Amino acid sequence: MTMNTLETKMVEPALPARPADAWRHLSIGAMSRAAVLVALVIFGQAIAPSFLSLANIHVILLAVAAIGIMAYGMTLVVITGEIDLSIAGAAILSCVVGGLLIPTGSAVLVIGATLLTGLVVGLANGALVAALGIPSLIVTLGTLGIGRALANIVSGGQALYPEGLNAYLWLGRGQFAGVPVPVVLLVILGAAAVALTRYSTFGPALYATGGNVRAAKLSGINVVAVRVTVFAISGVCAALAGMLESARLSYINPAGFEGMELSVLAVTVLGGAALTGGVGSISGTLTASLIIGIVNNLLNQLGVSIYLQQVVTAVVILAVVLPGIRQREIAK
Amino acid sequence: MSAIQLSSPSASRVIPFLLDLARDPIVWLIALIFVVGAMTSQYYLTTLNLENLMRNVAVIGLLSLGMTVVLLTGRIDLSVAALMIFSIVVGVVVMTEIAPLIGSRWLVRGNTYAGPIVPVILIALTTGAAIGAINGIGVAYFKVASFIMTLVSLTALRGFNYVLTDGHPYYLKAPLYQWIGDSKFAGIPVSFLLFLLVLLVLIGFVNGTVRGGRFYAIGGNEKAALYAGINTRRYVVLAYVISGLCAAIAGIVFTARLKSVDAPLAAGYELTAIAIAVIGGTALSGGIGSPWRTLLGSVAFAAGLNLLAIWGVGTWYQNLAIGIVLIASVGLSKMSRKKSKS
Amino acid sequence: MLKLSRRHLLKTAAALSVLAASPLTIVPAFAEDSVHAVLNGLIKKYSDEAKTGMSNGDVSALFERDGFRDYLDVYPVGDLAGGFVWKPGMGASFVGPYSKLQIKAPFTDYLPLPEGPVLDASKKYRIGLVFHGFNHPWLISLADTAAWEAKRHPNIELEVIDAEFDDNKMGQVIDTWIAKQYDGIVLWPNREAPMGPPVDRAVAAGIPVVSLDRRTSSEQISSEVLGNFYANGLQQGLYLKHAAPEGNIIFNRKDLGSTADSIRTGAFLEAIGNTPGYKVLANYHTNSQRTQAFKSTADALQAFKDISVSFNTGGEEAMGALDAIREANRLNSAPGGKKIMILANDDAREVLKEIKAGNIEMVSPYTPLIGDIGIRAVVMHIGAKAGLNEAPPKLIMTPNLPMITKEKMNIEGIETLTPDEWPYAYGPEVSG
Amino acid sequence: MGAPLLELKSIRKTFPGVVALADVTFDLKAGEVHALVGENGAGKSTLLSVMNGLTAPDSGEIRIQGQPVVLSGPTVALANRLALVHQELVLCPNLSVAENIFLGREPKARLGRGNRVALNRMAEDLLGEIHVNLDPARKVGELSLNEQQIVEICRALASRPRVLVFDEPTASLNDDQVGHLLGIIRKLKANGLGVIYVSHRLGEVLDISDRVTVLRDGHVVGTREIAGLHEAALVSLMVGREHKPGEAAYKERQYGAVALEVKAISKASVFDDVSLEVRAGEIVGIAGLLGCQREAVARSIFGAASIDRGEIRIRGKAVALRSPREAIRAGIGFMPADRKGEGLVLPMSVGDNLGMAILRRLGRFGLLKRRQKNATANELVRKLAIKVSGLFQLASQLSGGNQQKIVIGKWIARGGDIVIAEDPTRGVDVGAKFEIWCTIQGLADEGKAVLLLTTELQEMMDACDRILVMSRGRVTGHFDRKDFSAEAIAHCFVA
Repeated sequence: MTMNTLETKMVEPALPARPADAWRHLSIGAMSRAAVLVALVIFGQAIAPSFLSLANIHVILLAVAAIGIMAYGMTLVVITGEIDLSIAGAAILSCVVGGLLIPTGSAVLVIGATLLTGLVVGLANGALVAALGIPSLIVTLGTLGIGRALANIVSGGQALYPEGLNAYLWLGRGQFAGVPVPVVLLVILGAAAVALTRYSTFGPALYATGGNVRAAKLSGINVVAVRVTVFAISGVCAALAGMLESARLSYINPAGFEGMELSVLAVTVLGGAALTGGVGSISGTLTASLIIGIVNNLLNQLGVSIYLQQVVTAVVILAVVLPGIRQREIAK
Repeated sequence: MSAIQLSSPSASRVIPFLLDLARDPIVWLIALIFVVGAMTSQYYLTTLNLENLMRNVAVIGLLSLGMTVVLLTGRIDLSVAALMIFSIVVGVVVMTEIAPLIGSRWLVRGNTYAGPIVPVILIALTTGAAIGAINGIGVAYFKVASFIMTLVSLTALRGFNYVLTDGHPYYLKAPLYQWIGDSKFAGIPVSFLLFLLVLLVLIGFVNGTVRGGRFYAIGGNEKAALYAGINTRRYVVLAYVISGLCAAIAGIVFTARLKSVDAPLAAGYELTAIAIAVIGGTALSGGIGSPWRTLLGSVAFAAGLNLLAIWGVGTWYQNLAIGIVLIASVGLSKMSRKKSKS
Repeated sequence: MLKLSRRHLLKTAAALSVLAASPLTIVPAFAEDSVHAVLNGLIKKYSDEAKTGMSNGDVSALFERDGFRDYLDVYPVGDLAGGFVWKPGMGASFVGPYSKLQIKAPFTDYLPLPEGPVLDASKKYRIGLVFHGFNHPWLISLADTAAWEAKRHPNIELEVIDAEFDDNKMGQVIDTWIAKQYDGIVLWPNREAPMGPPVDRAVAAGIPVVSLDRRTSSEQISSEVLGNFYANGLQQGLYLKHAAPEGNIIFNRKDLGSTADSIRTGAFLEAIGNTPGYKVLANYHTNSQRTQAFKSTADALQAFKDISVSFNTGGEEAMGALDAIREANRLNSAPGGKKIMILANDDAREVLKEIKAGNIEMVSPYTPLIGDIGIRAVVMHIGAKAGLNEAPPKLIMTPNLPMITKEKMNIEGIETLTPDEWPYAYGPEVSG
Repeated sequence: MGAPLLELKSIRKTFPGVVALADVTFDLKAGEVHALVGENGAGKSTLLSVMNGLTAPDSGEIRIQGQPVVLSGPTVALANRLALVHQELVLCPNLSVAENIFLGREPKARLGRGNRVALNRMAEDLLGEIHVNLDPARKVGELSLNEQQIVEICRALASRPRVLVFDEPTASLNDDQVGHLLGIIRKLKANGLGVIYVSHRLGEVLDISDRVTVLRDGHVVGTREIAGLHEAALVSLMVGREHKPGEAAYKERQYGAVALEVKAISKASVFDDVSLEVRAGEIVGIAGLLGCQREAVARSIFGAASIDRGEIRIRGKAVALRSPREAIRAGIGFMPADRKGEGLVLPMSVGDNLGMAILRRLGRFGLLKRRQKNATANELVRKLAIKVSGLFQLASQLSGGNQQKIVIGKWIARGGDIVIAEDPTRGVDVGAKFEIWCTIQGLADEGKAVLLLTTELQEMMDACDRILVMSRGRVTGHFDRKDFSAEAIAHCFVA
């Protein structure tokens, strides 16, 4: 038998692809995230009887839908060892460009233009980072400002109202099988992102690019394409998330999404993605956005001031991130 | 070792330094801005405008200086802008809390702080250093990624600023404060002189001393520094303390100009500070850059914006310009480095 | 400790402001029945009542906690300059130079300035307008009216700069204008405290400065154009009292410490403070953001099943609250199956549309269309400096405006207007 | 003669689940070179960490000149005049040679100011001591690997140590430079230093050492005088069994058609007019000293670097390879010498690393065929005897030999017919070395064309069918297996 024909049959005894005691191999970060989530749910139900009601679950999920979708894109970017600070700029520019087509009365055109603009911003980021080798922090910091500036310039600073574009508004306000559309999208895109990272051939290429870009290159992985792709996805996610928020409020605000990049980044790192690249998961990110969503929901229900909420959020992030650090220490 | 003489006559270093300077694109950029400014507006080179320019440089320059030191170690400090406000807020709040204990009242006519200002400044500096130390300890000893640690600080400090002030402004109208904010010394704004002083101290420390040089070693290869017996964690903490102190001094200069402090001030300035350090040539990956180059970066940044303002260019287009210049400056330096390498 | 100082502030406030008590005694008879005077009377009445005590414990607690008294006492309430009487229907119509929207500005006859060259016709007058938020409908309209007024006078050159909610930047813009030796400066300060010093510097450099809508901490400032906030919050309270003697209220407020929040919310609380039936359920600061108001309202709807009133310090907040209530399908979830009452400020077109549709109960107009007053005032100051005319008063009160409701009502002597009777709305047209 | 310079007594260190060191006793006298050998995982690295203060032992005692000490960190070790030359280069690329050498003990002027002039002079003196001519003001990032290694050694010497530990100092050096280094070590030894020498290259060990201590599974197998010790005996001590020589893997093969043909390729100021051909079933080595640019040639063939002139033909067809991806598609595989830096993605699992070069093949409509991926990985793990607990294990958790096997396995999975192997046994222990050579011979047996670059000439002569010699970017010699002679080949090194 030549070694070339290996791929055909399974040889016993096979080594496990996953550890038998999988839970032992869960990172402490993942465990502490899960623990915090469970504790929050229990605590929430204890202090607010309606906490686990379907309506409140919808409220929580709706509140995190946009940030979660943006965080999916951000997670992919962070796994490749890059960062995308431009998401708020991409979101607002996309929504405004789409909004300029409102007078056409065609929701398809508006939605298409919005997503396309997000794609273009993402591709521009990707090209500047991957092809020219400029650090992504700088590129996306630049495109954040450029995106916001262009959004103002093309809209003349005017808010836009997608009134009457029912398909557009449906994205933010509609329901699908009794579930709000943004939540459906959060779940579907989450599943797609999980499929992309874990069940597609793009997944290993993604982690390899972030884990060791030279090795990836020398193994024939097109790292430029990988990077451009993740930035493009992040741009589209940002545009989509921006559109969901705009549709929910039926209002495109050229000054919107202030500081969104840092909130999304916070969710992403809370989800276990390491800014050094090669590490991170969509499930972690989703858990993290739920944690943030529940914390905010509970604090609002308790009537805690928004300013203390910021402090609490910061503490929660540290509480989840710190235990995972120790583990990495030991592993070294 | 002891036999070795210090034999570096300063003259021998000045000339190559000037030659280097002449080759530096950022110097030409600054010169170009001033020439174009002088040619296109009669107001550009007026004393008043130059003073404005220097005052603008002072605040953003101080923030960027601290950022530069942290970036040299290969880390980042997102908390600088929030900290700059927080340190002053703490200074005032602590003093107003102390006042009743010693039977005086330092908060008069609404929220005007009328107590002694020197303790406020000292508390602000201490707060800046302390928060810097907390950031540093989190990063160096608890191994939290600097981006996360300082993002957490940023969020928490912004929240605390509101919680501590209840959203009220504090007015700061002491003569010393006024002097820092508005006065000139030998024709140069005091705030700018303060910035120059910090700059000189930092150049002296970072580029002149053995200890300061270790920031470069840590940024270049942290393991190498560790193996060389350097207590890298202590230096990382030191870098954050310096950044915190710079933020507090920036806060003093900033609020002295506004003669008040308010929770939401200076939102987003952390990103400006990063942009300036990077325009000045500091590498995000660490080990490359210097306080001196950050001076050039902040002058280029402030002079450019000042020119656009003199021209009356709208803010949106200014922002567009900042974004493009940021990407282009780093992109061009990257390409020129590539070229010189190959 | 902070409380103590605020009390002190109260005592020294008189020097800064025109208190309600004194001007009302010298109100000319012909102004008695004007909306402005009626509302000023009501302000005094409820303010005095509140000062003697609030019987509603909930309201009183919130009022005390956030120190509203200190803000309310220094907020000027008084007569219009030059005995001007405003009646609905006055003003001029034009297309806003920035928003490109059809605008009807209500106060173009206030401190009037005829079209054509101003002051010394041979001279060019350079005036700067600095404000925040060229991407905020309310503020664009403010710039619209200023630019319209400037355009009416060929020898005025107006530069408009957006400082993007960065107070430091606004200071720098003013410093640049000082360097450029501008003739006059008009500004919309976001926050009071940081803008005092730059204004002082401009005034010291001999440049007249006029602030619009919000105040600065400068005592040297040439003129302040303001005055409508008190009537806003008060009318929200009066409407509520008129509509229902009891109710459970959730609050969506602006930034803690902002004038809009302290005066509107404070006046609202003064108005309802002696009615025992109201309960404060929750209190949110939503940073003037619709999304934030949406989220807090959505969460509040889960926490409380018996919300009957949604108080909103601004129009953005009201729209966010309405969207959240609508999304949760809770429009009619107040006790007894009644509709949740939404009280709003700011007469944006989209808010008026919701009034018409019956979704928002009432709105107190708060018009941005006052930029023209600022330009006229600063021109008059420039003229006064040159000895060409008299200076306008330091405090230029803007007329109190009556609330807008779906149906016409008379509430404590205030004739409410219907959306159709209100041509002054700002912001983009919203199709129905 | 007084107490030994350094004594380790009954050192014990356990990590969760592993006994890294069990009752290890070791001593070093002044003026001796004491070698430390053992397979990977035998505990050498842990022992060195203990000596350097990076790892605290669970129990046991460390004495320096008879005095018990607690080495709580590298600083303390240095204070006790114990310095370590690291295996991997741990240098600051942004600092100068002098700054790197004296990092942590720079000469200070008043007020803690730096003194660059003195620093450079001291560095010059130190470099002179070991007869190296290197500009102390140059940035380390601009230096070659070899020069960086010298900086690393100088850095250890700068602390004026009494005990100097060399951890695999020759891993990236060629024979010439190794000779130079050993000369330096002899000099240091003559100066009364104690040297601990850790290496996989047993020839060097026998050459330079006075005594050798063999570790296996955390235990000391024995400490022997070098005099009279043979390589085979040393190897059997290390692996605990008889070892077949590297040559054993080689057998005569039939060659097929020319698979790879390089015709007069040139790259300005790097290499010039290089031609070679490799037939199917043939292993061709390129020998040469460091700086002979054979690595650059290999990278150009793999499309990772461009060429200015010349032609590359694969199976007779001219190709223009502009990227590794195109080279891989043309059937070339490349095993880089720098496993951790270029060969593996350390935070990724064994399974993912093995599948990295065949992602396209493992996909159906972009979705990963997981069963097939696992089956492939399993087969490779079995075939190459990679020691892992499961495919989920991270590459970073494996020993050097097993990591190298993954690098090889990646290309076996790909199944291309041309393989470029760069130093496939660098830093790999003896047992794994043999297995790796067998695998590489196996590739040729299957009819693949193998281009081999290795720093050890003996290994190359054992493994190759033909050897090309390069010197300063040009081909200077050509030998068939029957003509292999170390002298003749070495002669071409400097031609």
